[in-house]
Amino acid sequence: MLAFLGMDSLDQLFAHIPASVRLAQGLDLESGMSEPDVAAVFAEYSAANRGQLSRLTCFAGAGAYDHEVPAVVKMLSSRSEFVTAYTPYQPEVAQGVLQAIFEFQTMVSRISGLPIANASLYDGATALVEALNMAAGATHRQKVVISSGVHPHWRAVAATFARGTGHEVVVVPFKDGVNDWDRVDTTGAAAIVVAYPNYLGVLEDLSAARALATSRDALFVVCGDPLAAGVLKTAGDWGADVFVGEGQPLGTALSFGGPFLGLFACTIEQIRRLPGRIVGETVDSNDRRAFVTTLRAREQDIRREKATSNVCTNQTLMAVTAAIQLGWLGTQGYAEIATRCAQGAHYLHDRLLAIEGVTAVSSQPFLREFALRLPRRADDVLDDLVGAGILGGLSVESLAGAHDPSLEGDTADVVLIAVTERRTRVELDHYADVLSKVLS
Amino acid sequence: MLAFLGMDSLDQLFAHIPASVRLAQGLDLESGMSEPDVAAVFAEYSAANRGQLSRLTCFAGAGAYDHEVPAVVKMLSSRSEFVTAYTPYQPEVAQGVLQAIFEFQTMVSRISGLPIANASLYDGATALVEALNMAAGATHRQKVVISSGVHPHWRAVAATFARGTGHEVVVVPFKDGVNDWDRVDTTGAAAIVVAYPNYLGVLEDLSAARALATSRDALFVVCGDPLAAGVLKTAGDWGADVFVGEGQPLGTALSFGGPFLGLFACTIEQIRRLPGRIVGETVDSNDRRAFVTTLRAREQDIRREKATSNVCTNQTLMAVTAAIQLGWLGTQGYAEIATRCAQGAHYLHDRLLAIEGVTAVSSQPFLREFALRLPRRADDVLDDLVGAGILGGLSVESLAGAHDPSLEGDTADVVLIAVTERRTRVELDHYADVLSKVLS
Amino acid sequence: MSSPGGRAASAPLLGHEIEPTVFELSVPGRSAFQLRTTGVPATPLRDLILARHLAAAPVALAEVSERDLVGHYTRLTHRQFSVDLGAYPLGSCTMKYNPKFCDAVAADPGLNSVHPGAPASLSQGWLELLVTLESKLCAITGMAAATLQPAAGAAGELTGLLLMRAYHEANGDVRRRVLIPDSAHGTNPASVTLGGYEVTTIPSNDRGLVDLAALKAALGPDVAGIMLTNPNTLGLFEEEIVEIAAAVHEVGGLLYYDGANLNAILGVIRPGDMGFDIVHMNLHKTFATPHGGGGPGAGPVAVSPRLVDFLPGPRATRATQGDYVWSTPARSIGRVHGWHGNAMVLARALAYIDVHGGEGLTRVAQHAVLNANWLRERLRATLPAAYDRVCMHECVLTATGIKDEFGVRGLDVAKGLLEEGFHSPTVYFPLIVDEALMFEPTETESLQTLESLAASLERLAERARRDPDGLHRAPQTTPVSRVDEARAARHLIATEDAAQR
Amino acid sequence: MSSPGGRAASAPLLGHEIEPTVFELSVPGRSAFQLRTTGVPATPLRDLILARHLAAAPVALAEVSERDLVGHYTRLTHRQFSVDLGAYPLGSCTMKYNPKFCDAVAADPGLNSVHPGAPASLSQGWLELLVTLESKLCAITGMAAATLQPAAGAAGELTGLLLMRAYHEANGDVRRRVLIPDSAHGTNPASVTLGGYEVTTIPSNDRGLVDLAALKAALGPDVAGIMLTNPNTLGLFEEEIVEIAAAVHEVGGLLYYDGANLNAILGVIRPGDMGFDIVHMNLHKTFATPHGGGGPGAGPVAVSPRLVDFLPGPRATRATQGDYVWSTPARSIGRVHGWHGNAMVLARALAYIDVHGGEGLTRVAQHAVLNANWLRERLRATLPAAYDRVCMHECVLTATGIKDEFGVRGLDVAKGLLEEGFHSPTVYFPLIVDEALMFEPTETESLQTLESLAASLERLAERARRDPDGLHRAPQTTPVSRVDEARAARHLIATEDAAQR
Ligand SMILES: Cc1ncc(COP(=O)(O)O)c(C=O)c1O
Ligand SMILES: Cc1ncc(COP(=O)(O)O)c(C=O)c1O
Repeated sequence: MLAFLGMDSLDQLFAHIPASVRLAQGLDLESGMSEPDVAAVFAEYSAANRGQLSRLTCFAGAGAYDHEVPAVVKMLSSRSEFVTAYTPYQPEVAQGVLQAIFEFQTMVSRISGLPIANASLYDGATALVEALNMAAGATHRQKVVISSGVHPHWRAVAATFARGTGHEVVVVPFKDGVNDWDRVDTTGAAAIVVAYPNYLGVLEDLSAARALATSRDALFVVCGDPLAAGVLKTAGDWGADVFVGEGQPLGTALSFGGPFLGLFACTIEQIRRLPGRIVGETVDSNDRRAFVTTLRAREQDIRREKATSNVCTNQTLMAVTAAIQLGWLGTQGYAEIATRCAQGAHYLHDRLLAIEGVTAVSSQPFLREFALRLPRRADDVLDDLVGAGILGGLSVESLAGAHDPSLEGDTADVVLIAVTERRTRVELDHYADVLSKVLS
Repeated sequence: MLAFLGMDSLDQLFAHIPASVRLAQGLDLESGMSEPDVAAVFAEYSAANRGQLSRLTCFAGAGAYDHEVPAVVKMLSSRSEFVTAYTPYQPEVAQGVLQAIFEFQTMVSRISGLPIANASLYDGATALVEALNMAAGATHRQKVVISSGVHPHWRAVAATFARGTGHEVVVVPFKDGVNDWDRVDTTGAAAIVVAYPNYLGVLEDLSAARALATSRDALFVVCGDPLAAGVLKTAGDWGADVFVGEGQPLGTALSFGGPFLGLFACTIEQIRRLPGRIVGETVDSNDRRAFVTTLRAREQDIRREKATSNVCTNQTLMAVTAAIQLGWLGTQGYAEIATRCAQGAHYLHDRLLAIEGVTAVSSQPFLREFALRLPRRADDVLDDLVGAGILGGLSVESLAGAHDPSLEGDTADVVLIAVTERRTRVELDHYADVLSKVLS
Repeated sequence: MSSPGGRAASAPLLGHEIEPTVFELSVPGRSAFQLRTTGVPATPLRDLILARHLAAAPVALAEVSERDLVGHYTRLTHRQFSVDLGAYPLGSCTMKYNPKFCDAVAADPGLNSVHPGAPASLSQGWLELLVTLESKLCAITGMAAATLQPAAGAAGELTGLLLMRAYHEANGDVRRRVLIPDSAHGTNPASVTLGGYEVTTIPSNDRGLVDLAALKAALGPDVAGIMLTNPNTLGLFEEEIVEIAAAVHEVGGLLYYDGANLNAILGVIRPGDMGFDIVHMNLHKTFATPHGGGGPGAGPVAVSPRLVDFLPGPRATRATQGDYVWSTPARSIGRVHGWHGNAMVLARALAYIDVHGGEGLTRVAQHAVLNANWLRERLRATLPAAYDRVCMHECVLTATGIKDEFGVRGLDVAKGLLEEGFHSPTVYFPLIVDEALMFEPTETESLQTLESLAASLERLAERARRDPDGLHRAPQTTPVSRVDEARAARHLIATEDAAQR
Repeated sequence: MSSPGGRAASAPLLGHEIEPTVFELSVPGRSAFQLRTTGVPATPLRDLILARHLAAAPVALAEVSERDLVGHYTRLTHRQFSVDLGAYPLGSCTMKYNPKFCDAVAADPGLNSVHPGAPASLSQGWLELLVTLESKLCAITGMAAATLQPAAGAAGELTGLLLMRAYHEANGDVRRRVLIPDSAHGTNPASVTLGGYEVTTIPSNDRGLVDLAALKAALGPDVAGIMLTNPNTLGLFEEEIVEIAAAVHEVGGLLYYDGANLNAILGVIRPGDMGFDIVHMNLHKTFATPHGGGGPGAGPVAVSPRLVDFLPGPRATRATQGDYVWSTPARSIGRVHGWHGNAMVLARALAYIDVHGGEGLTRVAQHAVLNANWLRERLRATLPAAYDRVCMHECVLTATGIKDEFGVRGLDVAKGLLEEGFHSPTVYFPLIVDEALMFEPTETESLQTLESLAASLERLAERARRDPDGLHRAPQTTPVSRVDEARAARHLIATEDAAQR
């Protein structure tokens, strides 16, 4: 091949690169290893993760949950046509991915109760940022009012990106686990953002927030759990203009936090401001149904600095996985999972509250996750549980730092506990027994 | 659907079955469990297998070896088109499986050094039975002469099926690890059967056996290791009429012994007596290359009681896997694996022989497996090795019983040790160190 | 016809382009393999092994990169129909959908990385699994014990026949013949021959069942037994089974049940209760093992009490102290497999049985039978059943009408169905039905799929009238068009090397 | 246009039949899910949760059996092109073959079943992996430290711009503008806007490179920095990079390297050595993550020493005692991801780097560049390069000739290539080239494949002459023929429910 180019060394291909800055010695990296040798190195990383599911029973949540993912979903979503395709730029040979995304959009639309959903964003946190940008664009305002019930990491991400967009982020403190709107100034708000359930697990009546958004002419953004609509009202039912969510519970492994799946749905009114890709139905030249990415004029590759968002690569494979997982669940399974989570969470909640020194953080209803105040530092207690094979939840301190507007008083002794449909009564009882021993 | 049939209960579908023998109460089985519940039961079976590879370093062989099977081979061979297809009865929609078998046949033909190979049989042992039947058919004789170097299980299987076919099985005893032809009467033999390497790992010069077969006008059947031809002469090179082998080393997991892969190759002369399926190249009605199962008139579904064999379902998926694995290895990797096995086996052999009380069973050359005589009962020694994380091989006693013509003297203190390309020097040294401790 | 060596094809248009063979893709020097670094001294081979054993030249395999390997075999899968792609109503084959859960069970390294020669103390989980499966298979068939060694149905048949032989021989009884109905699957007579018996064929009566009178006439003291599949290969239940059993037993013969059709009777009736002495099961048909393009399968054989002592060994059994051991029955016929049978298939079967339980398995049979009858009834006007009454899990229809009227044969209909996107039914089997089309929809296909299948067949019947020549040439829209089978046999090219010659 | 509800289609003819949506396959009451038996009391929901929160009616999802689910999505994969099926020379996207080994690494439950919120003491393996990866990425780019949080290239860009902003602000420096060449990828200007800066576009000169004079003219004290990809999106190396860096640094600006094209320079030249301050990498292009139909990716950002303190947190670092901890840099811009970034993608990248080592990565770049140049040279007469000289990992060709002569546009050629079984190149990008066709063969395609690709393009050029209308209508042999994109936008149907309306 070199001869065909009239060259006699590979180096000649790079001759036009200024020699002064070219690498003389090659990269400062170890030599390559064979795949089985690298596998041995990775087996050590893997072994060093004491927190893996086969070793600890998982009660950690905060947006990442241990749900059932059946073999059939893994098998289908790992078919190499889904895995090794690019963004469907040539619809004639990409109907597989396009149709799967179309189905995903439909499902997200239904579980959010909103008519438009995009083809995915990075994760819940960055989806929230896109919602804020949409609100700012829609209202030409800069102030975004965010409930402290929104996941602390999401709030942190919003604050980071606000440095670029110039948004003023106002965080609403809590009283008894619900938003205390009166303590912040909401005039001129582009968005009123709430979480449902909030990150502490609590379900708040959203009517007040919706009314507030209406009165301020702001977009009403609901950060939601994609499994909640199995039994709860949808964001759309509560009057949301935008729904954003973390889609991990829809068939994706815990994955140490990524790749996860950013969900985004909104009203028809906002469609021209939609971030990311959207797939639409159309026909081919023989008038047969076909799918294609559409409304492309919003996107960065066409609109450049005026694009609604800079997102390009998204999380399509997770979106396809979510569609398959929701197909596996169906109407019935979707409701069943949410129901079982609620039943397990309430069972454990009641058992733990019966332990001396353990108190509730809020008196509000919850779905599958709840916060408790312990008589000692939560991280220390959690440490003690590990010995009994339990990953007992996450401390609010580890998520939100020492103080957080979502909690009156210290965060250090508050633990957040999630119960999924995979947790058995034996496991829940074991937790309660061990905790009561640990605390006594 | 029942209504369409004019019925009102599922029971009516079975009304024509004599009531006297119908099940009144249903099956005496536990109620069904959900898949995750069954998974929990199976996790217990799995945990109870102390011998799994992640727990013990494997030196066991005897036809089933711990070879490298890369992710790419597992991925390709588990594609659902290969997994969930039937026998390719409709070639127009089965070119995937047919072509993969055609490629497999070509590979088996090359590694056996014989021009014809079939689409697979159950395993090595039953492939041997088919070879005996072929020989009997070709010669119209009943006597089959089998070297005691053939795997004891294969000899046992041959003996079982000989009860039906009426073959007289003559087993050739060993002297110093090679066949002592003079001690048996080979007149009237339909087949002379040897193993190369034999089950004790030994390589015997096959010229004598070939000459014997020629002089008796018998078919010369070589039972071979499919990886041996990476460095050794092929069965064809030694003049075999038939090659049979256990194909497990070609990409199939240890699988507790099955599904494995029966390999069968032979000369053109024997093609009308070939057992099982064979795929041939042809054209479609538009003159494009196509593959199809052929010479079907030999098979049971057409020839019925006069068929060359009763085999129907074979081990196609393992054959496809073997083709992919051999594609992954290529010419170079195929030779490399065999070379590394030989190097590792000889290294360990020499280290172990240096241990006081350990002696060689044979002075003949070997490839990747060898037999040693220990100063104590081999099964007891192997037991002792387990504590150090070593599955140190298999006792000949466990394979062949207390006495076997392949060994002069007791079998109980002979251990068979296999070394594959996956065994590291550290593992080999560890074995030697532990054994010397155990024996001291 | 072959592409030049080394041509890496463009991707087929999702299945519609001829794919080079892996050898045609081969380019000298390329490879994909990667091995562990072991640190073992790389002693030259000639120092280890006598020169006379060493190959003169390396065996030439394909030389491809991992990328080309993946492209090649992935493209091949786009030229392959499978259950996962669509309905596969291939009669006698039970091409049902198998839950992916069962595949996942078989992928567990705790099961599939155990060496078959490892002592029982290291494989207690496996032995327990085998013992559990054996007892459940016995409950399903109504038998006393089973061997799990046979690797497929035919291997099970031969094993059963050897058991029959061992039993008679133990009684000092020399018997020569085994009876087989003319509708039987080809493996049955082939197995009988290998079992050392002669086949006596029993004709079917005009209801498609064993002709009881003919059977009785054929019986005698030299009859070792009879092999039956019930429902038979016409999908019809042998209603006189109790009489048949009595008659065979009366002359001292044994009854062998070909359980490939077990899907039809699970939880409804048990071979043991019908009077059978030996039953083989095709786990790959009934119990969740996908067919793998032709295998692997597993063909356990269950027997009545008087045959237990003859079963192949070693068998996993539970010792009194509670752990599991291998043991060989007193008068065992010996081994019928190199190790313990197709263990991973056995594991799948147990998982499937556990998920379904007794009622679930019964539902399997009920729906398999319901679907077959629905299809039979629905196609009454288009392709009538060879025997017009309630069938079991499959129905044999006949294309004689279409053939007589339009010259379109059953094969043409089968090939036409490929263009409709369905797999063909089994054609020309059983041999006793003219222009047979044997449909087995299985319980896993929905009513909607059956409706779609029926509509396709109606369209084909209509096309037979309108465009018989088109159907003779069908299929054309498949990855390859109708294949010249005769040429393949006439001019055998069974390897790449033969192709090159 | 939609099929009636519940119609279970026949299998497509391996990709060539319209597949119903999963909702059209839905039949009320069907389901596939199976859950653990937990023994948790099934308290009615109304006793647990206030009625005003409960849904009035369940959300309707598709109701299908596992069998239908598998059929549906398997059939969809037969309507989808992918790298595993064939060459995908889509410029700017680096659609190379990714070793399956790296996927297997990411499937290890020891990695993928770890909760991201688990304390560091329970995830030491992960932290070590992240620290190791970070240091290797720094070695590759010549930078001091990196954040692994950004989930894709664009997220990395925005992170980089926020770092730029934080740096200037920390210096009390208010700057307004970021310079971007006109050939830049669309994410660059979009990210600049989100970073709160204005875009100043720098024109390319007639060699396809940044016009140095224009650049200098645009520089000033209000310039925060410049974003460059080098090689640029024309596949050309910015030869004056040293001068560019000096000029930007002189006015106090920072240099941002868009590392999506890192595949071209691995082991040849490092962004740090060229003078860049900030680099994002597209691990999903260069380091073994398949694209997944559009994602996920990972876009780590590496920086020069003066920016390290601003990096997002928390970051995995090695504590002095030897274990790994999370820590947040002193002046961190904060989090840019909900957790730690796309961890499984990061794991794949490290595995890929470890397998290749320094020399292996250098070989990747050498062969990527060799292949692109070979293709450019080979097609010289058919589709000339927009800038005719040595290119890097991709080449931008132009179809103006064919368009002027036969009225066949670049798009038609791209669509025609689909009929040849190859994926199309990127079309009409970069915007500054007329009728651009941007080919990136990557190092993983063989010479044979490139020859086949070139031959297909020559055939298409010939067809442009012979049958321009045919090409306007291409593709026709693909699962669907040319798609009406305008209609989709005009009449938006983005969900099944909209389709129903
Ligand atoms: C009725 C019947 N008997 C026996 C067999 C043979 O089973 P196998 O193919 O597993 O050997 C089959 C299947 O092919 C069959 O349908
Ligand atoms: C040159 C260039 N820059 C930036 C990007 C954006 O990366 P991502 O798609 O990962 O956001 C891409 C890829 O799409 C690219 O090609």
